[in-house]
Amino acid sequence: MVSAREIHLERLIGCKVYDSEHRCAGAIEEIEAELQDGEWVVVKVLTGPIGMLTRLSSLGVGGWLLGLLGARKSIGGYEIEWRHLDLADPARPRLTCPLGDIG
Amino acid sequence: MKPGKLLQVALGVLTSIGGFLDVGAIATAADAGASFRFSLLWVVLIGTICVIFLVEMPGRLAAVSKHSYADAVRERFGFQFYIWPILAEFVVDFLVLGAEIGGVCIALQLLTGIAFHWWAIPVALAVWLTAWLGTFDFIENGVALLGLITLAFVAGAIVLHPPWGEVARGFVPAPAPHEPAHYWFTAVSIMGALISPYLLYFYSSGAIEDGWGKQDLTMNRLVAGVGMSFGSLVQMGVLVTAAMVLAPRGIGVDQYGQIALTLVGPFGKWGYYLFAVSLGITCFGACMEQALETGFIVSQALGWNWGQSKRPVDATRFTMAYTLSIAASTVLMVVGIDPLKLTLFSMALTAVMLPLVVTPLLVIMNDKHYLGEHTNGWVTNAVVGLIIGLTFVMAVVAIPLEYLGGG
Amino acid sequence: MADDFPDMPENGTRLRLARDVLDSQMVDREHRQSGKVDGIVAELRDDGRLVITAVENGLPEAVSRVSPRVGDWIAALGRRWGVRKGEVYRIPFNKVRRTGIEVRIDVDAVATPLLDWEKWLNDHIVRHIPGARW
Amino acid sequence: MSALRTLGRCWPLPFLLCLAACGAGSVCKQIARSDKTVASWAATAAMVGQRWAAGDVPTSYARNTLAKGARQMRSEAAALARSAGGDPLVETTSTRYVQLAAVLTRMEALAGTGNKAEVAQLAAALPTLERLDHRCSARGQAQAS
Repeated sequence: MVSAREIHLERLIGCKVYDSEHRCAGAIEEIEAELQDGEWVVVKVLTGPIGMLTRLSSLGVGGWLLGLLGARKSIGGYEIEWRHLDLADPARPRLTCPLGDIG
Repeated sequence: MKPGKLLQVALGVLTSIGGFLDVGAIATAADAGASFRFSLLWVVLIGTICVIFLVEMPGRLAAVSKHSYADAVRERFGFQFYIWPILAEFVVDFLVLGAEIGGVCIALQLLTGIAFHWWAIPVALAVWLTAWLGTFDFIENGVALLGLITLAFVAGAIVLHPPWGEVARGFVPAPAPHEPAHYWFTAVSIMGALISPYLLYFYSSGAIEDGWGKQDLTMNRLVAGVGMSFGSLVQMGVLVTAAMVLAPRGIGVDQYGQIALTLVGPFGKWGYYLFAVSLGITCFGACMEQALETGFIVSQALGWNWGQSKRPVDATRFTMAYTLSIAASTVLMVVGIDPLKLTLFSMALTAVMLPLVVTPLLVIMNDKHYLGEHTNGWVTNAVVGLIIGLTFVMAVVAIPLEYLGGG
Repeated sequence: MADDFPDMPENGTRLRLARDVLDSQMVDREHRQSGKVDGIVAELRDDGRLVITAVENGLPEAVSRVSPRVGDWIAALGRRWGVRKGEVYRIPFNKVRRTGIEVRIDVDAVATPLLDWEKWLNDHIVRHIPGARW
Repeated sequence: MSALRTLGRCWPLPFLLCLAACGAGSVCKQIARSDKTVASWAATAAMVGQRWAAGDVPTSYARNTLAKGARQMRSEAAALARSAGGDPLVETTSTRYVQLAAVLTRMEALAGTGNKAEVAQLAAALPTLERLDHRCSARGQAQAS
């Protein structure tokens, strides 16, 4: 029985995140929680390659491999703070601000 | 190294030799020798080098983290990814276990003259009973030590006095002397038989069954390196005897009965029975491994308690998994499907799914959460990268080659 | 054992859910293998915080991550013939005491549906076959 | 024995037909493939026959293998006739396969009665036929590839 505002985090993984101008920030690959007064609260999601490599805990090998494949600037993907995320519809997570502001 | 440990290494090496061959290795090596004499020996060599790495790494993973390869792939890549290699592995296990049961049935047909499909159910019951009552040690060591009889192929190859110069040249990679499609299909089948996914799943589970720890890493390396190298000598023996007995007469390998002639050549009457017993024991050992492997991968994928060293009542889901697997595969033989055709088809299918199984190795073997400071060095990583590349090539060419050169 | 249930980490500690919780192997108080973490449930509170409330184990949940339709189909099958009636079992997140490649849960798995299939197979099939307790 | 003698005397016929017809590449390729299988089974029968007569392999194995060989030859003949019927070369080749199969069936029957001498004799005659097939299929292959 799913209560009113219950969200299955395992189904969030793999969902693509779009901003208000329908630009894609990549698929959610990792979700980070923080302990606050005895409760674990979601504080950040990681998308794209950085998320995937974090989840596979192979930032070392992965970063090296992606460097080989020409990922010049950064590995790719975004670290999105919880406050920028809108989960009104958990199947289609949205950004509450343009992608540029995430940086 | 302490005497106890030395004995364990010796046992490990012997069981690697005894357990090296299976129905796929025999069929592909005999076909290679019969069709191309010694010129595919280099494929067995490369395959063996890959096997050494693909056995050492899962053994190390399990010894350090107490998690098997199947565990680690699900834990790291998630269920959405892992569902595909496990479904593919189920299909391949179903076919290969059927072929292995067929191998035992053929051996019994050779010994008794009774048609092989009549033996399917008795063989299946014997396999199930051994798994039900036997511990992992008994199965792994007992059956594999009996497998030492397969050294008859090495003896046969020596007795036939092959032209050692030509044999040596066979270890140098060379293009196809004739029939390129069949040559490369046979090469892919040999690799498919050697680098089979069950190695990763079975050896990591076996290391946990044997209770290996960090102190066993050297033994793991020795057993993998020395054991597999000697083990491949047996497969090379099959290839050389086929090259010496079948090739000159133009006998191709369309049926296991023809492979029996490879030992009848050098040893006459004894050779015939040596072949039948070798085939029977080798395939029986491989049946055990394939059946248990099905139990391992489903239990580890879903997180059940598992273990062949546990009594059936202590791991009922694991036990039922391998029981159903044996029952399902036996149907293939009861309906009389030709074991050799089934073998070659499952080898080609294995080649197609290999990348899905081997690729996660590069991530997991560099994950400190599992291996601490025992992660891969850059040499091993380079070799794994090469193996992954090889498996992708094999996956792409296996089916077209089967169509062009396999039939 | 002492390291089984380390005392609660301090505030501000970070936890990577996909790497260190989801799909990890669950082990109960008695070190029994108790299934994998197939799902993580969170609740969106009125103050806007998304709080983790439980982990879940159940084949329908795992499969629905691949295909919701097949997941529902397995759940329906389970309701009709399954020992766990197709239900996904939830373990409150405060009972999760250790994360990583192994998740320690402060429960006794035998008293939960986690081992229902294990018990059912034993009672109805395995126990009756000779040699099951060699 | 008469079947062997007639085959032996008119061996040039298939050889010449093969040369003439090798322009039709695919037929020759099919014949080459069938020849390879039939040659393999003929060679198997030869070795099994000789080894059975020498007591190296049990009767059940010899009979099973000879029977399987005969079946394979007949199925090659049928497959060839089905795929390229009407072509004179194909007719001759599949007839030759059927005759070879008859030799194997005869050897199997003789093995059943324990007649080692005659099985050994038939087995010894087989390789000459088998080599003939090789020359034709080898020429066919050289033409085709």
